[in-house]
Amino acid sequence: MDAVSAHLDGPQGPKPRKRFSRNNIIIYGILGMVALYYLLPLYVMVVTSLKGMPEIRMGNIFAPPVEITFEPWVKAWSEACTGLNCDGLSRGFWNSVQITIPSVIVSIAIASVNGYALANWRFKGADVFFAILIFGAFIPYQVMLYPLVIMLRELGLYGSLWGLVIVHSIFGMPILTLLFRNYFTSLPEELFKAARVDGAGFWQIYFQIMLPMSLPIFVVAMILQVTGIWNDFLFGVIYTKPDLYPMTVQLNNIVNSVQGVKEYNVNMAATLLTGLVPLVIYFVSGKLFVRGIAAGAVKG
Amino acid sequence: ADLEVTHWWTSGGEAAAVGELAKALNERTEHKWVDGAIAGSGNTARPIMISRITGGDPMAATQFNHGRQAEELVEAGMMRDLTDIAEANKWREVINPPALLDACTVDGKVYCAPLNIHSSQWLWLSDAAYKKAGVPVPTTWTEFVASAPALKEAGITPLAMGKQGWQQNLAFNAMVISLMPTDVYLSVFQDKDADAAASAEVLEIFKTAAIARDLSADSNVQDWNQATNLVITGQAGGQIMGDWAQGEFAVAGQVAGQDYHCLPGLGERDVLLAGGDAFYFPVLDDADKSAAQGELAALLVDPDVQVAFNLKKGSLPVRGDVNLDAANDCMKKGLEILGRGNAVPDWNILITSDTRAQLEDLFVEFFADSSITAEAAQERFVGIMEDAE
Amino acid sequence: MNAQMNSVEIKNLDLHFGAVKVLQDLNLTIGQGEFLVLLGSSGCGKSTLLNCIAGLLDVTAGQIHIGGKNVTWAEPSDRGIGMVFQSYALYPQMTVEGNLSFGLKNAKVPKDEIAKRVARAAEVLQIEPLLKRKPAALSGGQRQRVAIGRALVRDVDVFLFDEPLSNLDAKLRADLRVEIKQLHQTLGNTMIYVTHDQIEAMTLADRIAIMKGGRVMQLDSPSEIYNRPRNLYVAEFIGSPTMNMVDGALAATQFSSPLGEISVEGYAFDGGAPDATPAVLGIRPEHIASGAAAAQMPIRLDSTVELVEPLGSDTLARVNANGAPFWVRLDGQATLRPGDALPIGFDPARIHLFDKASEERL
Amino acid sequence: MNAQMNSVEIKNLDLHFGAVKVLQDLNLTIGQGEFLVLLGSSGCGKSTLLNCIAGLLDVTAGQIHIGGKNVTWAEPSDRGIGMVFQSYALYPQMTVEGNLSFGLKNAKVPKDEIAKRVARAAEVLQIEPLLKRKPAALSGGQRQRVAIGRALVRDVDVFLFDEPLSNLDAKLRADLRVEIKQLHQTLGNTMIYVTHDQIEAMTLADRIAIMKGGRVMQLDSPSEIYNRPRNLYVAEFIGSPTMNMVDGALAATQFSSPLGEISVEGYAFDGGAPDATPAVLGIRPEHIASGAAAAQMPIRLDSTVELVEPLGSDTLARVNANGAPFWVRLDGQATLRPGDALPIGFDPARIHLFDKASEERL
Amino acid sequence: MAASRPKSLFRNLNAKIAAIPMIITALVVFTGGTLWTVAYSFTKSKMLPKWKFVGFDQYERLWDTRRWMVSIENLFIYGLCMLVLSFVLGFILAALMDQKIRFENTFRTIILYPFALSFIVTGLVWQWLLNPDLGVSNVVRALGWDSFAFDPLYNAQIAIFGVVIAGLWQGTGLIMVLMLAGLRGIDQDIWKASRVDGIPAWKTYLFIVIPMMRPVFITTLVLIASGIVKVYDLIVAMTGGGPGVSTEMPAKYVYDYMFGGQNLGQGFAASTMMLLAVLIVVIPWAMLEFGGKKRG
Ligand SMILES: Nc1ncnc2c1ncn2[C@@H]1O[C@H](COP(=O)(O)OP(=O)(O)OP(=O)(O)O)[C@@H](O)[C@H]1O
Ligand SMILES: Nc1ncnc2c1ncn2[C@@H]1O[C@H](COP(=O)(O)OP(=O)(O)OP(=O)(O)O)[C@@H](O)[C@H]1O
Ligand SMILES: [Mg+2]
Ligand SMILES: [Mg+2]
Repeated sequence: MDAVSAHLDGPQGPKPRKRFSRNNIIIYGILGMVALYYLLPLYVMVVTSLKGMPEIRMGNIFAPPVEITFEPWVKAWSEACTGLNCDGLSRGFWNSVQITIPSVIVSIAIASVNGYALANWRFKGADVFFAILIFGAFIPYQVMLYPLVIMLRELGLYGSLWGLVIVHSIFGMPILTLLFRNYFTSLPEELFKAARVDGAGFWQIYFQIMLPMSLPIFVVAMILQVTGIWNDFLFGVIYTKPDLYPMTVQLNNIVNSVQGVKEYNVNMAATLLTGLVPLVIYFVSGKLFVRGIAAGAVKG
Repeated sequence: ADLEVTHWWTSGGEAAAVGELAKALNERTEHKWVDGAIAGSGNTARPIMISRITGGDPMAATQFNHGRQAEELVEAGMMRDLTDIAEANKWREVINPPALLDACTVDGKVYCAPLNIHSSQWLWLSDAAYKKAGVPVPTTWTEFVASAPALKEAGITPLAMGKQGWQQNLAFNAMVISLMPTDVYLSVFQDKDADAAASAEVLEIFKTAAIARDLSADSNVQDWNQATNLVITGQAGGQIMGDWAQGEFAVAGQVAGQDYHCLPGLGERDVLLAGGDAFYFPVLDDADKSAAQGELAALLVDPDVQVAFNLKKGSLPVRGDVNLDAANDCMKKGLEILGRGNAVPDWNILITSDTRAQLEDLFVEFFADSSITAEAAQERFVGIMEDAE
Repeated sequence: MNAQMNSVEIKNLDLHFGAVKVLQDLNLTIGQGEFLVLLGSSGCGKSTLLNCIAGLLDVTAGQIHIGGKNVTWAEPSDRGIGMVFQSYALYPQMTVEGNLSFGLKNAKVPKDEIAKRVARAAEVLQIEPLLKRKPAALSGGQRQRVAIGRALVRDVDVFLFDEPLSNLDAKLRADLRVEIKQLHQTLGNTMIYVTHDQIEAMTLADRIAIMKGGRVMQLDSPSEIYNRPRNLYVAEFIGSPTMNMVDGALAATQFSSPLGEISVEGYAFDGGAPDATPAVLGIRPEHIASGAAAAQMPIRLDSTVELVEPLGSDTLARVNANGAPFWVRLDGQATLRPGDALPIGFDPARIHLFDKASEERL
Repeated sequence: MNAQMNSVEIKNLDLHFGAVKVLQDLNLTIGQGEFLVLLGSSGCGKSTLLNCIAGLLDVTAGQIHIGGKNVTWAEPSDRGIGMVFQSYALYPQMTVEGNLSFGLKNAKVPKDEIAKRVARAAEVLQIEPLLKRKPAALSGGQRQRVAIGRALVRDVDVFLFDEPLSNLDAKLRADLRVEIKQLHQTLGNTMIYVTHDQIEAMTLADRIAIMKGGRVMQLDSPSEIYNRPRNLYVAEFIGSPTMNMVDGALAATQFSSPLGEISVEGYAFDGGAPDATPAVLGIRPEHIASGAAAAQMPIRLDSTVELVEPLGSDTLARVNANGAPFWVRLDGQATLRPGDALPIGFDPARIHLFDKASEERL
Repeated sequence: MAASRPKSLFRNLNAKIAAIPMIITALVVFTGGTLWTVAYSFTKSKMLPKWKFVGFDQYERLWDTRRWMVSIENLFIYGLCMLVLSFVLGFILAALMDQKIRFENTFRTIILYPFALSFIVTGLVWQWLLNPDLGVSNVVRALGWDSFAFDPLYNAQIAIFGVVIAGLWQGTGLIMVLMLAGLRGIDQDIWKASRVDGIPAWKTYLFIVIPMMRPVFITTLVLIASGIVKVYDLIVAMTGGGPGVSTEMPAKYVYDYMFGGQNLGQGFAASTMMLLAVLIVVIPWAMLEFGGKKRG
């Protein structure tokens, strides 16, 4: 046999691949164009926010800034006025933080326990509740505004931070519960059984067995909720009062209250500032997000 | 006490005017103004206010337009009765036109403090634009229409109009009040007389609106102040807008009669609608705050505050007895008309928000779609007015 | 098997999933210290039965007694059982020690007692060096030992195993099989062991319960099941290669079939030879003598070789006798080729006869 | 095996996944119509090799020839191969017919030709009644047949099977094994078959390639592999239960170990008896005679029974001879109990000797 | 000694307790709120809900209203475009990503990041980009192509497609990620089998892989569809419903009449119609997905 191996004619080794094969050109071409379409708005926002007003009026929106100025950012952050308050977005930022953190925690806590109960402790009627919940995902928020005002009023929670937390938990519940339920269903059932034989109860299994195994889906839920709650305008403004108004309200105020000429640069800076938190989260944890989605959303 | 006041006055001139109110409250009483501005139109802000009130977490005072917007809240007993304040400050006597106070009165009790008068039937004209086109600044709507071709030739948009529904609605409103005989107006909007709605006079208005639709076809802006800005910079010939547009001219440093001209009642008739903003005061449990509410209400109608506020806001004061020397040309023109008593009630006072919303939809559609004829639009107008309450 | 000593008793057990009746009127009594294997093809309800015993599934009807107590409604952890799963089901985020002690901590066992029991289990299973590792860092066999250890520390009377070895490769399986056998001898617990591997069943079991469609087809010692299968299903299920079957008719001790008339004199009838009935004759490949040895057998047939499968240790041949195919097990050194003539023969004492209609052993 | 007739030839094949060298300098020549089985433990590179032959993986170095053509760079569909996967990989939403014909339609084979080939494959595999069904409505065995059919219709020279039976239960596996064997005899194609089931390998193969760590350890006929394993790995890998091994030292024909001095006179050394070397003696359980038969054997030992595993058809016993454990295969009827004394013996002709250091057969 | 059968209420008690928030949400908020809304849609409620029963008046008016009809039509157009385009684009992008490309992470992040931004922001940016005097159109004209006109937001006929452009920009990323996860879940042997069969990649996707991705498609469908029905912010930020009423949506109609028009009854009637439409879609789906099969 070794005699054969002495010399080899014809093709051998890996098949040569052209770097610029037709396929690659098509794939990267399309992806490049798509990337352009997705990046263009971001680019325009960033560029505009760094220009002065005269430059904006003169040039086109895609031109890079001739003179970079951070004044619009400063203005958007700390000077822009809404009504009488001229402290820009800064106040709203802390409000948003204050709203987002408890809302995200509570809504995920509730939804994950729901998902776990639905996946592992199926009780009678659970499916019905779940179906209603999924149906709830389709209800336009406007429809629920009024009934919720009444309910919160009756609970005495209207206008408080906790009222808003409850509202966010309610509206986050359908999709999150679906995600968690699917994820927990995909975990080996035998683990759950083993823990029951070991005498662990509902909460012990949840905290000691399930929770440590659920990082990806928690990341997904966290990302979805942070984005959703941070970007929320309607609930933030309806279920709280001015000293708790989230950043988006300030953004709306800045963008919608114009004085003569629209200050596009300030608007863009404000927009970017508002989107910064969710954007950073996406850029940082994109990979985990995809993994979590694969684990939680795909299995039906 | 801290008094939280919600309103939707966030544009430049508006905010400055609110600042006067706040200053007055903070300086002249020991109470503190907590500002709750929500940008956007009343449509954004109103549901928030209503939710707050019905949700049991009311603010101390809130802006509403005059008229029937707060009617049900009053009926539900959620609004503070201001009769004591009104009587103590003789509102009945000082407030002019009296219709404003009537609008605040339900079953003989006063529930709101009128703050200003807005009249929306103004045509604002750019001197620069007309100079460029080489035609004289028009003095009536008819002249304005006649001069439009010259403007177009000079590359100037004859009529600036933002694409938001309420602006188109306002323009239509201005035509109705300025071009329609008062008796027809009253029988249409006050008596909801369907025959009047179907009359030739009304059709005429729709035809005029169709002309305005053509003249504004090239104006690609959204917000009212952007449209005003077109006039200020001479890119457009004119704009139909309320008296608050004056604030924008002022902020831009322009002088009435010199850089711009204003035609109340579109220059056709000396009639203005008397509408405006009023503050309502939700019932509060806290007695301190309740008292403070009274003080704020009294303050709003106070002569000095009225002057300071309305100068900034570009609107008219609600009392005839104040000194308005500082007022500019346009404002004086308006005051004069009001002083002559040539005011009819705003339709916001006459029709419900619901009807108004329907009418807005109609006008918005009409303005956006040149294929809708005046006749077709009138037919739908009649339909809406038949159902109106 | 003294009734007083019964460890697990299952009475009239029914279990339905919706409309699907997975277990039907199942009765089973398992003695103290017995090693019972549940054997059956996939989907026959073995795991379901085990889960019922463990309390992980709510029974539809019937009772379950463990150690003399009715535990039908008791919690899994209160039944005195330990369970070992096919996929090990180790808690991935805990160390081996954590896995072993989790159940004890839940039961609020004192610390030093936990340490003692974990140490003992680790010793018995020889996993002391692994105690600080996480399951991901263990080999398949080690994981399986930890899984057994988890049941072990709980000091329970009854061990339940659900196909504990089927994820392992053949060699390891053989090793662990021996270990489990020794563990049983050491501990003396009752063990219920689910598998569908015959070798496991035959070597481990004191008794085997062969299940089919939610019913127990036969419950007997391995040798009884091998030598006297109660019905056609069990006969075909047990043994590899499968028992050869010939359809025919039985009249007294004469079995007539395509093979010709065969006298089954010497066959131990269950009840007594029936008068006349359609019947099936079965004979295991390893009980067929061939070549010279065939001549010694009471029943002799001529056949031709069709297919030869040399396995090394043995050789399997499929032969054709009067049109009926027979698998025959021959010596590993046998050199046969398709087409060769091969005389075969067997002893009526080694055959099995079944009623064609009821499929029961005659 | 004529060089001109070689069907598949693999020359100096290397395959690396990044830094992991999965296949290393692998050479393999497979004759026309041969049935080659690749056997090896999990992860040894069997599937990888198969994928290289199929063109589903790019080789790192070396060449692959099929039917005399160098196909190293050819597309899978142009190599004249058909492949059957462990998970069947049927197209779930197509009917059986669709599954069979999809590739042909794609190759623009004329309609009537497609129909003919599908009909023939269906006939060969006896799946005619299933043609209109979808895979979900088929049993495991039926699915496997369809998967084979998909390769069959392509009229290829070489069939590649990647553990095609390992998802099936034992009985079905045995049946399909026979069918594949017959299919091979009918079609006469070259077949390369991956498995880690010894029985499959032994019964199906013309030759077996035993792989370990990306290398071929031995390539020989089944009987050669069973009777003359080239090295320790192959010796231990083949045979169930595993070969018994005793460490010792060999000097000429004397093997000294804890068992005592044993003369291996009669053993067929590969090269000739070495002078003196540490060595390992192997003897298969089935080649150990016991009881009375042991007395006839050249080598005799006394032992005590430690463990008995009755399998029905056979009985396995672990005995202890001078401290060395031996597995012995006995008759199924044997009645032994732990503690019994059992004389055992074997023939030097049946033993295997390996160099301790190189692990090569002596 | 023999434990008696526990009351069924107390079995899984902890699970039931833990599920209380869900049960309350499902029953009180979603069901209760929905029923309340439906009930009050038969009344003449104006600013505040009042029990003045008027039968089907609100519905008659609703279906007589041009704006509502336009809204429904728009929802249909928008929904169809979004469904089809986000499915197609999302899938194509996912398929491209699945080609073992370099910089996969970068591309994926680029495509996904808009999902982090609110509809308000999305609407504003695209309103701006599509503004003929400022945006793309202006730039192209400045490059010398004078007659170029791309001003979807100012043309009533196509304004809704302008909204679709922005909606796709925001939402396709998530769809792509879902599809990608689905693609990665497909048995690799299927790919191998199709390569051996000589089936080109596009055909494998079309005839084999796509039909296998049903579960992913269903999750995706729920996500997209629930987003479509609720679309509101985007419209408000981008067009305000204009020009004219050409981009009005049912959710906006509901909002405008409940709060702007202060006609709760009308708003409730409109929302009831929306809920009805949702029910017609969701119920068969729910029965398919959750009714038949149990966990196993
Ligand atoms: N949750 C369930 N819902 C409906 N049917 C089920 C459920 N669990 C199991 N089954 C059905 O019950 C039957 C018995 O299942 P079980 O798991 O007990 O089989 P098994 O004998 O353990 O099989 P295997 O050897 O494959 O593990 C099967 O037909 C299965 O389809
Ligand atoms: N894509 C890959 N990247 C890196 N390593 C791989 C890849 N595919 C396989 N391997 C490694 O290559 C080795 C051989 O894998 P292969 O699948 O060929 O084994 P096998 O012999 O078929 O095993 P099995 O019997 O389990 O199927 C394994 O160690 C595996 O971890
Ligand atoms: Mg099972
Ligand atoms: Mg493999």
